[in-house]
Amino acid sequence: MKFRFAVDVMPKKEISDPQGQTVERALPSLGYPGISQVRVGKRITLEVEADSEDAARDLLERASERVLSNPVIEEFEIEAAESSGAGR
Amino acid sequence: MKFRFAVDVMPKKEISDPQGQTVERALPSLGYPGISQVRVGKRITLEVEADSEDAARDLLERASERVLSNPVIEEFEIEAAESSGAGR
Amino acid sequence: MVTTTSSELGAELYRSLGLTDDEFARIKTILGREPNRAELAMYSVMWSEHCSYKSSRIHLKTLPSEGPHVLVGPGEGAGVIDVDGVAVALRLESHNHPSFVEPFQGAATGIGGIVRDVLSMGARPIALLDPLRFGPLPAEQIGDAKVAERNRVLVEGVVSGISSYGNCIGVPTVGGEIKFEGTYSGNPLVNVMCIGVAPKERIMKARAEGVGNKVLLLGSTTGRDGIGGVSVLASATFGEEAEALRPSVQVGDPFTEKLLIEGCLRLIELGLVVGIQDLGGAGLCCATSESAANAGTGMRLDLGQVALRESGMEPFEILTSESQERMLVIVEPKDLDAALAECERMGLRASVVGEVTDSKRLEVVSDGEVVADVPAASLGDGPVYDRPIERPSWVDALSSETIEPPDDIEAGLMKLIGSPNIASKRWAWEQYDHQVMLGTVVRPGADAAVLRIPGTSTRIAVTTDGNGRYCYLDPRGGAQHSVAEAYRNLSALGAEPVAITNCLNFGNPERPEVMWQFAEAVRGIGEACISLGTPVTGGNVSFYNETGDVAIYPTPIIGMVGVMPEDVVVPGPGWRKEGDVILLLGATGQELGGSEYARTVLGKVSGKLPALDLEIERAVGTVAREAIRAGLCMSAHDLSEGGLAVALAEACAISGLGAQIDLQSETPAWELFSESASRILLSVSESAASRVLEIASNAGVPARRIGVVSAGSLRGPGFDLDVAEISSAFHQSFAAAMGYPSASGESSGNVGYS
Amino acid sequence: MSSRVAVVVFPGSNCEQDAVTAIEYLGSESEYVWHLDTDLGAFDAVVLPGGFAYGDYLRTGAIAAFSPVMEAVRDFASRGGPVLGICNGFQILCESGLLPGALRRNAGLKFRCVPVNLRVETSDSLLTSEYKKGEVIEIPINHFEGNYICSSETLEQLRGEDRVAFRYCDSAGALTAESNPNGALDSIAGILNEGRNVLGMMPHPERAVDPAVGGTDGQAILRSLLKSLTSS
Ligand SMILES: Nc1ncnc2c1ncn2[C@@H]1O[C@H](COP(=O)(O)OP(=O)(O)O)[C@@H](O)[C@H]1O
Ligand SMILES: [Mg+2]
Repeated sequence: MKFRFAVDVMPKKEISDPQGQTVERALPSLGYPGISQVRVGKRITLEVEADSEDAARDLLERASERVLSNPVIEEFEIEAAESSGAGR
Repeated sequence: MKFRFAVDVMPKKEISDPQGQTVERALPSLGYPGISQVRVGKRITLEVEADSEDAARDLLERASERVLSNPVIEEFEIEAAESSGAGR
Repeated sequence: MVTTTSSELGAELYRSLGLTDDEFARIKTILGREPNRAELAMYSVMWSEHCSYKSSRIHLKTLPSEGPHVLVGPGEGAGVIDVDGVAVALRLESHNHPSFVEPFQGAATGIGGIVRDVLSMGARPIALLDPLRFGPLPAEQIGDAKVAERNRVLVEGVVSGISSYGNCIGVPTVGGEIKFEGTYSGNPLVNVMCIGVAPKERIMKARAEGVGNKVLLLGSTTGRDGIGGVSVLASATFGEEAEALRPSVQVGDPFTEKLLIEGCLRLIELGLVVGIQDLGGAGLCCATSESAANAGTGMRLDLGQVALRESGMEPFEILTSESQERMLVIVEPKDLDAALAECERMGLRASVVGEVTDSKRLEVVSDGEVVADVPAASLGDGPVYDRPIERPSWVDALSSETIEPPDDIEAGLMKLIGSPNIASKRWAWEQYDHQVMLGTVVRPGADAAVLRIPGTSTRIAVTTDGNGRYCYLDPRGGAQHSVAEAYRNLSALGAEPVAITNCLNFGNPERPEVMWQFAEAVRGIGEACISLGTPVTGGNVSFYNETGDVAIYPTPIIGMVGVMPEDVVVPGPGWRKEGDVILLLGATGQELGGSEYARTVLGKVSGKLPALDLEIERAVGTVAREAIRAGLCMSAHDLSEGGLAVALAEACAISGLGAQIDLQSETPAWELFSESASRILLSVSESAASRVLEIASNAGVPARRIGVVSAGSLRGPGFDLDVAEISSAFHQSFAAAMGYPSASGESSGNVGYS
Repeated sequence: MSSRVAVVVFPGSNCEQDAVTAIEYLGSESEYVWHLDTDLGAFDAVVLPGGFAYGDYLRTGAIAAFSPVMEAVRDFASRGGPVLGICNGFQILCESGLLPGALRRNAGLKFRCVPVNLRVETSDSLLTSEYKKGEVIEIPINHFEGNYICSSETLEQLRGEDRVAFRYCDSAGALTAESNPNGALDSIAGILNEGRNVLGMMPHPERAVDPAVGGTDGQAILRSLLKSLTSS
């Protein structure tokens, strides 16, 4: 069976995010004031073939830790894809 | 008031995603078989200062359309942040 | 008044900060009281090995640092030499440990740091070089496959990090090295070098002159970066929360770096800058105390004015934070508005964080309270140690081993030319913008890079070299060889070497054996630099490079700069024309100790180093220079790792032409693989050959004809190899070993981190 | 009075000096225009140089496309003035809608700094008039995001209206997969706008002007631009 997921990979809280900071500093002059705490990460959508959703999630958990994210500077979260529409 | 959101920006369905394909090709040899349809996009988390959630969402909608995504190649979706924990 | 309760500063606390009992006693004497937490943090970082050079200082003092070209010697942000009336700044530094923890960001922030060093001299950065050392790649099948895969990921990350940061700030990466040895698996070396230029009269120093002048902090906000070493000081209330907020890794922000470069140079150009200093190790604490001490002034610093990235930061954190992309600039009060306005226009964050005083003290206030008050000079005036030295006995055992050349010359040569150590590093340098600024006359892939110096009719040639294997077998001789190789690389382009900088990568200096290696290597560098006329303009020491308690090979890296008139046509390492005569300058002995052949083919790191006579090295270089400058050479290539065999094969691979070699020797395998020093390979037109031989003989340099350039194959006694075969091994092996089978870097690609 | 070329500088641009140097090498003058300026009235041509405006953060060219100067560039272009976008400049032109399509990450997922062969696809424009159609030239690329993409309708339009200016090719002029350095759609290296006065291209012509540092094949682009000024 196939299960759809999205993996959100974000810079860890304590790690600075120059990209997010730059976007944040630029937005007001582009006409979008009042936006703060901007952080830019990755979103990866995919399908996992497995016998059960638990097995699929388990595999994905390991893949996220080793391949899809860099645990030194990023943290990730796995969502079952139904909760998201983008990129399907 | 401040409202937290996440903007998911993904490559459009009809557009190929070389990064996603490379990840997909690499995964089996790294010990993670059965993962397909990999697509890599961006996730941007942020806070919007506005009088109401609707106003906040409205501003963000416009910023996403014009700045945070490129409509030629990407599509986006806005989530109220409660549905996500990463990167807070 | 600073208040302290002595009870909170037990011996356990200062020891855990790395301070000895004696050092702590000295701090108390300096202050006439107990230091408080912030002060303790300041002394502990400023008196650390990294900032104080306490173990290396007495040795470094012996290096020759004067010469006709030297404008600024050791001790400033970078050395500065005079090139045809323009100031050229140079500096080489390590970022080994951060790159091991996070290769991409570690290497990226390494570039950021070295660029700011050069910027702190008022110079515009114009070139980067990246001497790198890693453990073996999977393709070499030396050692553990898992470790090899981790090595590959490290190379991938470091190269990407340099590419990402260097390209973004618009400074070309024009040279470097990538070498592999087992010793670096647990401790790779990521050294980076930066060259900058400035009008001579605009060279800046880190001096906070002028009582009443304003202290400006430019660039990024200050966060809890790089304060791991003093984190035990976090007060209990903040303790846990702060721990969670303390990043283990710093993320580079090349965009802000670019703004800093343009902003600082603009302020200097407008004449608004009295003094300037980069924020590196020990952050604000170091930059403020050093620039005050250098000028004999004092400084009052208000932490409340420092733009912070996070809330709740304690004074000691703000003072010692090593957040990247920040510079300190001293301006006169009358220029303050102009300076701030210019920063604003350029989009560069700037805040006034203090004022120059006449107190000779660094006074730090926060929320209106004095949180630290120390004599400014005392922070930089740390302890100096003459650490015990002991020559290890294994050195003799290793050097008494003998190495024999191969029976099968072809197999030996193909193995060498296709090994990641020797093969072309194109896969890496194609990821670097090596052209921006339109000054790169000779690009990566030759023996050195050649750059224009705007506003002059002179060019500079730059190279980095280091041979850890040689230094392991004989640190003094190996260090001399490293300087000599750099000298040879520049000579092979027709350049006159004028100065060096260095980065000394060693193990734990508290071990007498490591200290012996260090002292010997410094001695060797000094001797070589005196003989070759290349004074030492500065350097950097990286100790504690160990895996478990095994030190890496002692690895001094030499960055050397040479000069040449712009009308010199650089011949390059590849053959040019069939029928040209191939000449070898220098004598060849039977010397395979420590050689590339011994390591890569035999798996041995042992034997006696090749002899090195520095006077001969200089003479050989002079002959090559003279012949090149007279326009007599079609190609020129120095001999180093892999000896004549590798030099010939490279000349073929680079040009696509072959060679017919006649060594007139009973022992061709020795001739080919021996790594005898002081040799340069030339090809010249038939008509020029006798003149070049005459130049050599006038200089007393042995030189002989060893063959002619031909088409199709590299042929000689015991070998006949297709140039296409040599070429594909040379050009594709490194990319293939990195997991990119086609040389273009275009293939499947690799992902993954661990 | 000699005509003047504006070289627009965004925070993070890094090839602006190279553009000025190359133009000077060809005997003309240019002047920097800061991204906050809104008046291009004094200029006869505009160059958007390469580099990393805003560090390429978020997306290449994304933030720069909203700089105040871009409104002036839009005006300038709509009045028929010649505009050349090189590398990051091309990306900014696409992001701001002055040229169609977008530039994505190279297919090989690596930054590439290499010389490439280009086939000149049209000499019918202010900015390519000094080339012969079909000519093969060598100019370096230097980018991570040069993989051109657009909708199939746009592609039809670009082809139908002769608006593809350069394609990546091999040394004989053939369009092969190996000679496409970044996976660009239809091997597209540079395109023109409808008015044929705005050219965006990934390769760096300013790096192929001075023979001492990279050949001379890029000269004709800058010469076309400079010629369009004196003839208008
Ligand atoms: N990491 C690197 N970055 C940039 N250029 C490199 C790198 N590694 C090698 N090169 C290029 O390849 C050339 C040859 O390298 P190498 O064989 O190590 O030099 P050497 O002539 O000192 O033996 C260098 O001069 C340099 O131009
Ligand atoms: Mg060499």
